[in-house]
Amino acid sequence: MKYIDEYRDPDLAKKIVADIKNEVDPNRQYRFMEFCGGHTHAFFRFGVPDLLPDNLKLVHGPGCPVCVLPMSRLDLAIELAEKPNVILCSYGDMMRVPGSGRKSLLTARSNGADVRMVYSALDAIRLAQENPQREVVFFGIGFETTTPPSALLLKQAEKLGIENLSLFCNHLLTPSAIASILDSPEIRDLDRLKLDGFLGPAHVSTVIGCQPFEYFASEYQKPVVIAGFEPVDLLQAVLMLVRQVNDGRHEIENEYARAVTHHGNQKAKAIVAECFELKKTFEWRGLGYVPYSGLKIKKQFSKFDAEVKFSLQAKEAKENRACECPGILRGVKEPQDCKLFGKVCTPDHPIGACMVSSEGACAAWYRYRRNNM
Amino acid sequence: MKYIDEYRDPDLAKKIVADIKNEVDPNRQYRFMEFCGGHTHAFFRFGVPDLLPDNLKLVHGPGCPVCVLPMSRLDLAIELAEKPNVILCSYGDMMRVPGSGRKSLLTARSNGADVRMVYSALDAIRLAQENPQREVVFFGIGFETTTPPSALLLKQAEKLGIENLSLFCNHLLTPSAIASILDSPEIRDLDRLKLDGFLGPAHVSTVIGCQPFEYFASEYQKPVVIAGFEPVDLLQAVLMLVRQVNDGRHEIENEYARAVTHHGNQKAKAIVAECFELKKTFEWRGLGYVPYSGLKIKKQFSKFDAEVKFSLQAKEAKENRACECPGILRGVKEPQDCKLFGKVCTPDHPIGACMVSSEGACAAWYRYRRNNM
Amino acid sequence: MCLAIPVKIESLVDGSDEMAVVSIDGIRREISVALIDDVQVGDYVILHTGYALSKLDEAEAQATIELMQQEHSPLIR
Amino acid sequence: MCLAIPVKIESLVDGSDEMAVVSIDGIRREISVALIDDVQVGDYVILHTGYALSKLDEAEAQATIELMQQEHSPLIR
Amino acid sequence: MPRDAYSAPLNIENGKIELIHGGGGRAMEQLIDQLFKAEFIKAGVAGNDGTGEGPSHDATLVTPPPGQLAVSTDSHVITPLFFPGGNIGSLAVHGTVNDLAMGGAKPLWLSAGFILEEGFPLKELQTIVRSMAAAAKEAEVKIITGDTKVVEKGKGDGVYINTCGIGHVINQSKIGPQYIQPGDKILISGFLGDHGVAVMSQRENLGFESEILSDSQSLNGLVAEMLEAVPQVHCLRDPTRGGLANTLNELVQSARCDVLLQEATIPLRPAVNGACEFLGLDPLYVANEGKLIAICSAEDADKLLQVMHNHPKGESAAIIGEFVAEKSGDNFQGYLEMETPYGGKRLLDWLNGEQLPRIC
Amino acid sequence: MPRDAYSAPLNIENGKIELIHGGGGRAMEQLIDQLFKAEFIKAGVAGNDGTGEGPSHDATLVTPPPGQLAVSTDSHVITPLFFPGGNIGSLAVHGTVNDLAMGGAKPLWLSAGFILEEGFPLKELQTIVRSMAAAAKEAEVKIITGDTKVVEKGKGDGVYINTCGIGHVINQSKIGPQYIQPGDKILISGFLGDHGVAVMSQRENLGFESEILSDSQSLNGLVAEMLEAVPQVHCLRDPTRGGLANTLNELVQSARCDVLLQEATIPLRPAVNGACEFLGLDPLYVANEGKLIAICSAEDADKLLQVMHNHPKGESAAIIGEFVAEKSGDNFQGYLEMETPYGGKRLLDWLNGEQLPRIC
Ligand code: SF4
Ligand code: SF4
Ligand SMILES: [Mg+2]
Ligand SMILES: [Mg+2]
Ligand SMILES: [Mg+2]
Ligand SMILES: [Mg+2]
Ligand SMILES: [Mg+2]
Ligand SMILES: [Mg+2]
Ligand SMILES: [Mg+2]
Ligand SMILES: [Mg+2]
Ligand SMILES: [Mg+2]
Ligand SMILES: [Mg+2]
Repeated sequence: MKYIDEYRDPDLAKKIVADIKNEVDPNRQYRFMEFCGGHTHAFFRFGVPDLLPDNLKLVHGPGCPVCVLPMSRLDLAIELAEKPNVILCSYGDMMRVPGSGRKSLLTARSNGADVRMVYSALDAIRLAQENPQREVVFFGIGFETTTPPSALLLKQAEKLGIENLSLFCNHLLTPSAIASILDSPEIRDLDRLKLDGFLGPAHVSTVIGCQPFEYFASEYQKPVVIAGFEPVDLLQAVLMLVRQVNDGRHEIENEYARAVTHHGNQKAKAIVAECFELKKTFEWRGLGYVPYSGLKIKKQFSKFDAEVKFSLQAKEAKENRACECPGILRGVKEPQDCKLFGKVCTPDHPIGACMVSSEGACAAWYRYRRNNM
Repeated sequence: MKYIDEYRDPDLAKKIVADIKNEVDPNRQYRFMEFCGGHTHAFFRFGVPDLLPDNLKLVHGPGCPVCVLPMSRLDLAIELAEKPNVILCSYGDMMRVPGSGRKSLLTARSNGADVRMVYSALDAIRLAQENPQREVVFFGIGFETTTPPSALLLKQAEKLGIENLSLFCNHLLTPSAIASILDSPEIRDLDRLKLDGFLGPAHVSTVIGCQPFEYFASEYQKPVVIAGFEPVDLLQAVLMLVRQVNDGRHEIENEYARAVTHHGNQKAKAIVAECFELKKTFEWRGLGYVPYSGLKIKKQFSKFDAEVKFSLQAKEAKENRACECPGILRGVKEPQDCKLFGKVCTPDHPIGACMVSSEGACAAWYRYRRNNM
Repeated sequence: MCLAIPVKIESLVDGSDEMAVVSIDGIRREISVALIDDVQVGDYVILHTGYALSKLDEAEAQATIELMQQEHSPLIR
Repeated sequence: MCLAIPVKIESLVDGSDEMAVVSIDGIRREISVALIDDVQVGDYVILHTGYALSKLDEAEAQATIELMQQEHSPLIR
Repeated sequence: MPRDAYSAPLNIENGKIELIHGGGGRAMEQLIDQLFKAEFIKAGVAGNDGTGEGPSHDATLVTPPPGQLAVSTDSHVITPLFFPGGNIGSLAVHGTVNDLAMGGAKPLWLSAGFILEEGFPLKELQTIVRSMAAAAKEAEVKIITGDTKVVEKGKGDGVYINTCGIGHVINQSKIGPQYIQPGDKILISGFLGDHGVAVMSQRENLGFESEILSDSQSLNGLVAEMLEAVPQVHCLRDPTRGGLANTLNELVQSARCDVLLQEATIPLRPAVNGACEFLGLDPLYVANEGKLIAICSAEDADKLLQVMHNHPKGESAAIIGEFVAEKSGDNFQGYLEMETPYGGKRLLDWLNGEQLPRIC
Repeated sequence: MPRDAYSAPLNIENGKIELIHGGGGRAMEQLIDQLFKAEFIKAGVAGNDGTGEGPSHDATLVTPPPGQLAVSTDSHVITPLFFPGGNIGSLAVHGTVNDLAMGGAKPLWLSAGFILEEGFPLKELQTIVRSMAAAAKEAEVKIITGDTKVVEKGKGDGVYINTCGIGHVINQSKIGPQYIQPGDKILISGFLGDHGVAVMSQRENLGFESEILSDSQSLNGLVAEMLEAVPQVHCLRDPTRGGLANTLNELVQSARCDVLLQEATIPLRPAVNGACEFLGLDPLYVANEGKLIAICSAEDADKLLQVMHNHPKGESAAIIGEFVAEKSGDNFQGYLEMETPYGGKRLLDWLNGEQLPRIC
């Protein structure tokens, strides 16, 4: 796989590991947060934690859209799916996530709801065309990567006059969430938790570019390195963070320059801006309400807005009180701090946000490293 | 089974057989037509042909609504069933009957059409209520017995305001068909075929009474005996016909007086008259067009008329030219006269009208007596 | 044509003047009696495709059978 | 989050300015290139949920790897 | 797998089958362990005789007694799944046990392959599995290997069960249609049509009430006693799909010899007759799941009938007809004929497709 | 039944399955005779060795060689029915043949239970049956008994096939998870993931093009050679549903011993890797239908690998890991761990339900 295999080269990876070990200051701790669940997953998948020095610690952030989607929104999706005439299209990731009463899209389907797993928003358009007598709803979730496809879906529906297609919009903004974490008391209060830098998301940045992360580097004085997902990328980005810390710098650096530019994908950003606008506030599972962190469909596309079309009203949903996700998502707690971990809460039977997707910190620990806890 | 078992008493049956044998004039032939396919079937089922004297012959008439429904009407039913939103309800008898291109409702269903076998017109009403988003069409076929239930279905749909229910009306009139047979040249011309009397239909007569058959007795000078379906009924009616012939009488007699009155069921007749009117002509499979032999839905119920609702237009359908059904249905030929019988044409693979229902003469011969041909 | 059998009215369905439960040898089913008048529990009716087409005249049925039993000569005279 | 991989543009779909066929190690699939401009056959793009999110800068990719190969010290110095 | 690894307990009371239960992972193992194996072990019908291997291994090892084995399979698909007198679980055991018994074999082992539809209630599945276990226990067979698949909602009908059975052929009897002789008598072990009518009574669009129970039951015990008394029985067959008429038509063709039945001798319950009159069906074509047809020489017939009468599963047995004394020659067509109580005759043809209720 | 009794010829070119084909009447006999039996007889895989009885009798008689038998069943449900490298027919033979081979047995006989959906094209059914016949021929097994059921449109998925197999255990080898020892080596017979990827490539909503063919194939020939060379193999298992990871997790639990794999040694085709990257899947969880895992002592490993390399179905075999030298004690959890090429380790957990394509 060209442009993948090179970045999986074990020899190169081992050299970078050696440099990291060489360059870390043994007299201090390094704590880097990977915002992105993809990074969390990749770290574990390639066995990276075993390779890092003991005084360098990766802290997992809230960057998994499946994990942070609040239960009440998932409940609405299930409510939609259960309407007799609706076909609900969802990415595979959401199928097993439990909402209220442990009901998931899969259990709804087993009770007769018409839920289709799709690989792409394109499939939703095809389904709508193939089922003119049904109402097709696309369950749009995700960060800045899945948002442009959802925007194109709206534009396509309008252009082709597809009346029976709508979008249930749950798109989130990465930078707002990072800001919210950095603004949380535990982080602001440096006594309680120290973060020494951030690995910035790779694919989100292909769309929004490096530029939005400059603010964190300057305002919060933390180094940020945009990093790819392959082991060489991850290790190189960690090394770049170590060097910034050692040098006392707090800059935005781009390890993933092969796909990420300063301004990102202007065309995609314009399409998104044309279709969506900021919501005043949006709830993140585990983090609570984060101002200006979510998108809604603009008025001009409201006939394709499933929330309008089906007059959806969110109901309150209760999280398990023993779940430590709020702390874990902010990087102030770890999966092993949760009493439910691996006992009541497992990937087969997730209780909290961090266990529901394979990118969640609890799921990653359970699957890949529970023997090391 | 009270009021059945008594009429199946083998001893009594054997006594009547003895009387028939005793009373027939050995010097003449007796040819009685049972108009009704139910009689044909019952004769075979109980082994009656073996019991009768050699000079007494039963001639099978056209009295099976499944057999005589023209292919073009069945094709329309299949066309209806194939409409994506239609649920077509049919009595079990029609399911296997082949229309043009050997397509039946069952093969249409195996190709995805939604065809439901029902036991009663009541089931169609239930289906319409249970499937408000679908169009339910009841495939109404039959003589005077199934017509009142179809009429009630129209009235019920109107009363309950069931908008998604309609009737595809194929109801036929027994007396017109008998008249048409008697008017056919082969019968009128006494040299070519002689009929010495008729067994009149039992259950049709529960509705229309004996009265309509008086005309045949007087106009055509043929004895008519309304007969039940049990072996004792059948034999007794045959004996009554023999006696009329022997006496030179041509009266209407009622062997089935326990359920048939002179005027029939006035209430049922009134409901039918309220809902249906005569068609100028109706095609009978095997007999051709018979004037005033079929019913259509009255204007006031036209919103429940599937032919109106779905703008049905019959197309021509071709019968196999070698099929001898036209002659068999008029009583001038017998199944063994047909070259296709038992070779190309069998109950598993019927070609003509007389093989499609178990009440058809060819089917009855094939199933019950082909070893005696 | 037109399969039909005599069945006994077991009960009239509450709240409906059109439905009744009928039986034959322990088999019970709900049918419509909308096509006939004055149905009483214990009556026999002729059932066809879920509808009673007519009442069965029990006296007549009894008489017919008895008449036939008497009338017909013994098998060997 | 956001699984995405570099794939090669094999061909542009006739009659559409938005669809292209891409490949990776013999696997081919049709994707949308509506979110990026000036796609050429032979380009590498970053594919996510059936959409190309950006082009891959091959020169940059090559340079990055070479730089890393040079920069990093041998395992045992 | 260790019990405590199931963090999501199997919710038998309210749970439903999900795709995960057929996915080959923990949830499937759990379903097998806690439902299938648990019930089969409780009833003493799990695994094989020695090794303790249960249904979840790739292959189970067994040691058969010396001699011939009989093998038979049937997939069970039935609507509705539950009917008066049984359910698809008991039926899946009886069906295959009886086919083995009809081969003159003592049934020893069954496999069980489940195709479950997404959304099927676990509680109902438990009832089905318990019925299987009870039926296997009564028939003295073990369920030695199994398989569980889950299909998407709308691609199944709740539960389909395939069973494949292995039996040991009793004293090398020659039992099969090829051993039928002209003049042989035909015996039936009891009332006909109970199963088919019990099932039809539950179909929503036909629905009627009755006290008729399916006759679904294992016949291997009865067969063992019959073969002990009359080892030279010529043929055994259970008249399932297509009923007596269809099964005898098959035998007419295999034996190349016509049959004449006596209608008056065929055991039929009044209620079955009544239900068939309701629906326009012929009870001789209605399915049975606990009856057998036995064919033996005229000399053996009374003795065999006596043995059947002495067994609770054969107490209403009757001699209902015979293979006609002369075999037809080259021009053999194969007729199953029946003399009616009135002295006339008629053929019983092959079933023409499924029996559909008729109006005329 | 006599051929001329079928007045409606079986229209294989354009005909479709109708309910009548499962009704037990003439049409069913015709389908069995003219399609199933015809193809099995043509390929020489029908019936048993002596009596000539085919699939349509109640039970088929066979005489096994003395010793132990292995029995295994699987129902095959797969979407789509046809995939590059095979179809449900060949798969249904390979699946059960392989399960028997994994029990250390030489497969002898199969049953075949078909659940057909109304409307399924006869032409496609013929293709499937021909593939079954060819697969049975190649694997040298006979199809000795069968069953045909037809379910209403919308209650199936075209075709489901259950096979149950009986095999003869080769020289009483002790093969099974209970014989696994700490320190044993783990061998895999070839590239992983081909079957699952080939099937997924055909799914409408995922559809991609590739040259990957399913590895669906029978492994009994390979196993015979392996057992001849190394009769003391400890365990064999085919990593089907849930792939390598799930199968090894099962073995970890059965053997009560942890495993350590070496990721770099696991044979994976680039195209399979590419497809998995496309879909966000892990190839170690993807199904295989023609691969086996063998477990043997460290001393035997090289010899066994050599034998596998010499067989066309094992030429890409590799030693991929081992059961760790120390068995855990009372507190055994059971870990399947893997060392990555970078020197770190991670667990491979049980498959969590079906593998669903992911976006994140
Ligand atoms: S283990 Fe489960 S309950 Fe505990 S913090 Fe993680 S997700 Fe929440
Ligand atoms: S045998 Fe068939 S083709 Fe011939 S007359 Fe009868 S129905 Fe017509
Ligand atoms: Mg298994
Ligand atoms: Mg069988
Ligand atoms: Mg059977
Ligand atoms: Mg299995
Ligand atoms: Mg049988
Ligand atoms: Mg059979
Ligand atoms: Mg198996
Ligand atoms: Mg298997
Ligand atoms: Mg296996
Ligand atoms: Mg069978």
